[in-house]
Amino acid sequence: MASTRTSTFVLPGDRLDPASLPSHPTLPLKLGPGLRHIPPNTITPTVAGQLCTDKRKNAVWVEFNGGRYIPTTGDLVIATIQNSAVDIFYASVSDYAPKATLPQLSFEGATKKTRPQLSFGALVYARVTHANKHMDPELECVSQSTGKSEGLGPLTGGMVFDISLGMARRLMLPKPVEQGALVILDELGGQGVAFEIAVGRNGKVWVNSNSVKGTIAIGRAIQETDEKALKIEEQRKLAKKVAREI
Amino acid sequence: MPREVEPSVNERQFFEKALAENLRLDGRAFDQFRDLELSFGDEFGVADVRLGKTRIHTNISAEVTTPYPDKPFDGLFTITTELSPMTSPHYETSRPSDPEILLSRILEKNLRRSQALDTESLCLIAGHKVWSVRADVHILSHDGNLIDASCISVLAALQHFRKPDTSSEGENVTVYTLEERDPVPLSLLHFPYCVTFSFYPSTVEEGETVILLDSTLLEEQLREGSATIGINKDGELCQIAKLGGISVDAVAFLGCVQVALARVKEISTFVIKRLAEDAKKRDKGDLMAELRAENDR
Amino acid sequence: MPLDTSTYSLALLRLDGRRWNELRRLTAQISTQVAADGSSYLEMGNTKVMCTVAGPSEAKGAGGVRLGNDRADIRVSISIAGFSGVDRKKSGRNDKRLMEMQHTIASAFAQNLFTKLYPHSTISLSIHVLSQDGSLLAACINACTIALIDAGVPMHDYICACTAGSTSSYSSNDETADPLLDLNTMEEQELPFLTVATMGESDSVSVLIMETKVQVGRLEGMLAVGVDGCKQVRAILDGVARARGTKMLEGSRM
Amino acid sequence: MVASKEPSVLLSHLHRADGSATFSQNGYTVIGAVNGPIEVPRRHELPEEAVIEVLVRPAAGVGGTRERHLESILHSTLRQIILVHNFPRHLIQVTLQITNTPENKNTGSKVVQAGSHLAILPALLQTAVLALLSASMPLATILTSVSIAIHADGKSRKLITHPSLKEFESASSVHIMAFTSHGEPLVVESQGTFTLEDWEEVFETVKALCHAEHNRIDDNAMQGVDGKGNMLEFVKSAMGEKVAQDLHWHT
Amino acid sequence: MAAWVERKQSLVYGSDDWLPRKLVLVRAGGTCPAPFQRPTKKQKASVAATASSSTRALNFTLHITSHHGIKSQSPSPMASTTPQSALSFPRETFAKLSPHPYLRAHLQPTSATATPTRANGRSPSQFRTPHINNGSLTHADGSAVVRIGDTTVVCGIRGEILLTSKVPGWRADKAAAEPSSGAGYNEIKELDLLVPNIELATGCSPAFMPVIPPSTLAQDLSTKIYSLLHSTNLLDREDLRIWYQPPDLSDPDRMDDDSEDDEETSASEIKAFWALYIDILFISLDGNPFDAAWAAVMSALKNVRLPKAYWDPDREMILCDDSVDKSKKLSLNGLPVAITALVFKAKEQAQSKDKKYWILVDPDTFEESLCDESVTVVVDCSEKKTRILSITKSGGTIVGREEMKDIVKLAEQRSTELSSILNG
Repeated sequence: MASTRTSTFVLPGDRLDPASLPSHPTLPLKLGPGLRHIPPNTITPTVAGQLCTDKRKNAVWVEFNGGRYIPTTGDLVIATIQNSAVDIFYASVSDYAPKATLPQLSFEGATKKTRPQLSFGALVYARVTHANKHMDPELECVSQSTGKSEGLGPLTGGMVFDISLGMARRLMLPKPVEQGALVILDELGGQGVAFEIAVGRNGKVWVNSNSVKGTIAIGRAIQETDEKALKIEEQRKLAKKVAREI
Repeated sequence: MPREVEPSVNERQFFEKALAENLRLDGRAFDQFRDLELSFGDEFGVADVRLGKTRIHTNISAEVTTPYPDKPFDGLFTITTELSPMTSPHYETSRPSDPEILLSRILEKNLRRSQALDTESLCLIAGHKVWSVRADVHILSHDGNLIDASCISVLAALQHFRKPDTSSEGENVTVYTLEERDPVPLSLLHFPYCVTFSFYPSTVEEGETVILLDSTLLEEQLREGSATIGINKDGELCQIAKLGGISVDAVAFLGCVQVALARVKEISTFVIKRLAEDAKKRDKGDLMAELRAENDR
Repeated sequence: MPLDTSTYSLALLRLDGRRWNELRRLTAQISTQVAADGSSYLEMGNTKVMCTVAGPSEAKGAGGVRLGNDRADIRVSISIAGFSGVDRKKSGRNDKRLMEMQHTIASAFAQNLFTKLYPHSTISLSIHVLSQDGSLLAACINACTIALIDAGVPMHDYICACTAGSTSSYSSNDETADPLLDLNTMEEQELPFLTVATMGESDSVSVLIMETKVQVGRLEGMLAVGVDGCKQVRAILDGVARARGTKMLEGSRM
Repeated sequence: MVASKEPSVLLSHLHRADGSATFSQNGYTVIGAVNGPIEVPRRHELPEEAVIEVLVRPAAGVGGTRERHLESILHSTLRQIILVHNFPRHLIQVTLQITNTPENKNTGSKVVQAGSHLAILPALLQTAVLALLSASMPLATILTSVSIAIHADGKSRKLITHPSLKEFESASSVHIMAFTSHGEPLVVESQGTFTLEDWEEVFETVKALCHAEHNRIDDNAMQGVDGKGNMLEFVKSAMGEKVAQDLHWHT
Repeated sequence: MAAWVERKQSLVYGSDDWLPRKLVLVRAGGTCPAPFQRPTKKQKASVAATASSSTRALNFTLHITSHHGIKSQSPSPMASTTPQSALSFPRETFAKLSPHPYLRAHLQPTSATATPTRANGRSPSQFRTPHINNGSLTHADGSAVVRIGDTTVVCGIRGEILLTSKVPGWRADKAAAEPSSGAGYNEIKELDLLVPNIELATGCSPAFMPVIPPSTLAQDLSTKIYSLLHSTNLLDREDLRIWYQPPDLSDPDRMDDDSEDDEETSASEIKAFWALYIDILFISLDGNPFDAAWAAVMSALKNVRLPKAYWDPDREMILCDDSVDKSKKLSLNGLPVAITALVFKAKEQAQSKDKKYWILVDPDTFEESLCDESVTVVVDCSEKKTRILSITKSGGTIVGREEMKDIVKLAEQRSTELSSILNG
């Protein structure tokens, strides 16, 4: 991966060197987060971060951590139910932001008669289906194509922990160990600690295990890895410590 | 404004379960405080307190004004606490919220009514000129237990503050600048700190109460009652505020008072230590400045 | 002008002639206003308050409806009549002391009433202070309790309140100091005192507010006297409520 | 104590705010917090762009007309650099808490300083921008701000960059300017007595301090350039450090 | 509003009168979206897309007919093809519907001979005519009414006496130190002897309802006036001092009848100050409040006559002399004049890179609502060489060195115009 990706530090409004952008003969250039296109042909960053390019996919984006979660189509999030109307729930994806809508029928196997009863404060693991600056975001807890939940739906029991958006992204990487230098979960698993986990891109991680103590320890280990920017070795050490405690 | 975010059902239930197992989410014991940090500003009367992720900044200032006609011998001492959107977006600047009122009331009772600051010593000319001392408490970050942290912050800042020296001749008062005369400390009579207890109904034993000290924001949102005890290290109670909430056995409550007294002794020692460290640093700084000045000559 | 407590040690009588553990005359009436869902009038010595209850009713008004609220919201408003004190003083709407009292009463009853029985609704308590002579908060709490009984809102137990003080001034660690029950304004101004409210006949403290300086050793005695006083108050209020209940039953029998 | 002209900053240190920065320079310390985009009350919302709310809070006392004036300058400035059209019907809150101001020998005991409220403007602007960057708020460009005092007596004339409060108050004219990273002037606040030539000289000086021509993305080696006093370089290095720390895992 | 750009050539002026009286909006092809409103951004994008790609384009054509409203007078080629569906709006409606294109259409005339004119009929660099009336208020020590276009301001100044014994931190030795000695003690500033206050909530404009707390704009303006009064060193502090010379007992003839040389004798002391309360009331507001308010303050300050005040040692108070002869005018340091200009950009969006812009001086409310960037320059041309006293700008990036030069030049012109009225 490293061979196809390069990264440089950018600030908003920097003029990007055209040579630094990937140029693919056939694929259109994909602009990722943190960049904007000013017609006719200026591309400038809008946030401070590392400019990353992927030559193979002909994509360019800015990698950054921090700030508030802004819903993006396709993201998996942990949302809190706030209210319900006739056939939709209103759920909070990020604090103080406008509520997202979650149709009551977009749960696995939900019909008019058998839809889930979710009360105020219930947690759901959901996917963002619509995100648009002019409209409130929309969520679903079922895959439109298969009709299966695919792991989405209400989260019962367990505990949620707040993490940074960057950490959420690392946890969701296809290969967190190689791409994100993140081994804490693998190590915990390797130590024989059993737990369930759901990661929301909105900076929340839900953890459940068979003991309260275990859940707290795992949640705090993830938070510590995030806050203290633990290296791989330190994560291993932490995982061992946590496993011993449990 | 958007309203305050409330904890989810899962958090509520999990917290309850954890309490039943004698666990807190951040791994502390029930009576354990978070790490307390105290630093002072370059200027006199600036104190910055951190209690875990809670952070309070207090700034003391003083000016000469006329006293209230009904209290001609007393200087003025005001404490302002305003929760700004910096703390959380749901705080509006124009309308005081409930926690803000309770916080300012407790500080008021604890520090002003108990005469921690000797207001009579602020009088320059009776009925005409008095010092008006003002404590601006800025809450920078709120992760629970604002009251205890604010109280430490204000008392530390008051101890750190120096007001300009004055002299009076008849009706004339001369306020000296910092260059002319070294400023003088305030006259503080005692140091009442606050300790806040959070109460939760026990799920293990009916009628029993679980008591937590130095609660975080989540713990505060989930608590069913609380009590703040203001006491100085000499065992003088300055105020007690158990404003409703679940009821607590009187004997258990008397136990809380003893815990508070022990804790306040610790806090007092800590603040005094930090003040001494700061004074030492300042002395060194002054010495350096003098040496530099001599070199310049 | 310190209150002359020297005579106390001789005769063991307070300035108004009471003994140390004596309550002032406490009278209460129930269902004083027909229009309200519940109402009461209570006198503790010369402190006189009126309380009316509206609700539980549907929560209405902007800002009042809180999403996902599974229990009744309790709102308290206290208004102090201009003629109630010695000097006429109009307290502002943003008086922090009043707001604190309102918060205290609301928060105490939120735990005592079965609010979960009334989701999405509001119970409003409105208190009018007609005359003040010490123990104001205690009188307000007591008035609320019987007004809520009148309104028929289910509750765990009575919340009864009274004040307790100590004859020692705060600075002296006087071992001979005696605790006092149910203070009037003069005593409140001179002596350290606290307001305590307990649940029913238990020793369980719902409200405890102290705003004056006192040696920590004195607290236990004051609290014991206060809690005992609350039990006396409860007995009186219980009598009032029962008398009213009996009357109602008689009425229904006819 | 002698206030340092060198700026310093602490980023993302308040845990509940979306972005935060503590910036100190010249004896001024300002803590900034940014929240947003969040919900905005209906009556305030704008259909096409985000509402920006700026709040300046003094270290001592309550905010008055001077704070409102500073807020209005900040508001119109931040609106130009935040991509407000990205968040219609949302609110972006910028709270700036002043925690330290240089000691004023004359008004040492005064709560509200009578004048010179403009002296703090560069610190406020800089804090706001750093807090916005910390919040990863989409920006069109960043801005940097510098104050300059001109001391002139008859013939001789002296320009002082980042003047201390004393130099600020005794100057014949003071100039506070802010430029975008493209070298465009965004804010100008000049006061005192001066000529157009004076002003133009200040303009060019500040422009050079706020903007380095060679500031290209590919030019990381700052060879032969005196980065001292260049605010853009300061912001760049501070943010670069933060990003590197945030993305330590990123290869 | 991409359609506007394409159809701008159909903006035609009436032959005899350059001033557009009526605008006719002609829709070519398609149906008009009803109800008619400003298209949202999304709609705009789609309008632009259809306009460029399809023949059934939604084109808005703009006609300006003379006030006789003869539509056939100058039919544009585009409009004449579908004249049956012409929608015509009066000028005011058009201005309200799409204010930005409306103003731009005025500033960007199609014919080469026509000069850019603002919607209010002025050229971009043309100021409104000022009218000033002095001393119309009897109870104020100085007053002025300034009218610039439809913006009218009343300024009244009253002097009140501030006893030094009432000043909390007053020190006699401080006053002796002249401000020239470094960062000196400026008593006018330190003691707040100038107190400007702006009242906008008079019903002067629909934006400010009466009887509400001061709006942000009012606070903003007060601060600007306040800091300008101080930074310009407009007032001589000696004018505001009230001295007392204790009678020299050795020379009984010489009582305090002549205070000319009092300052030299060491025994004299300042007993009190004049504090000037400067109240500025907006009667009507149609843009450019600052320039008008400042002109009013200047004019009122020139009008001030402070009575002679003296310390009466027997009664221990300050007394004022009734006689007008003994009252004194203030000696003002120069005659600063403020001008404000706005930058109107061709593109509505704030972040567009379009370099097309106009600088409009002395803007009215309509123009203020359409512009972000504003520049205020204060100059004093009372002496030979122009002194610039303040330059402030915010809200945009257009005005740089060159543009500022032009604005300063305009300010100098305006200054001569206003000075003659102020001095007259």
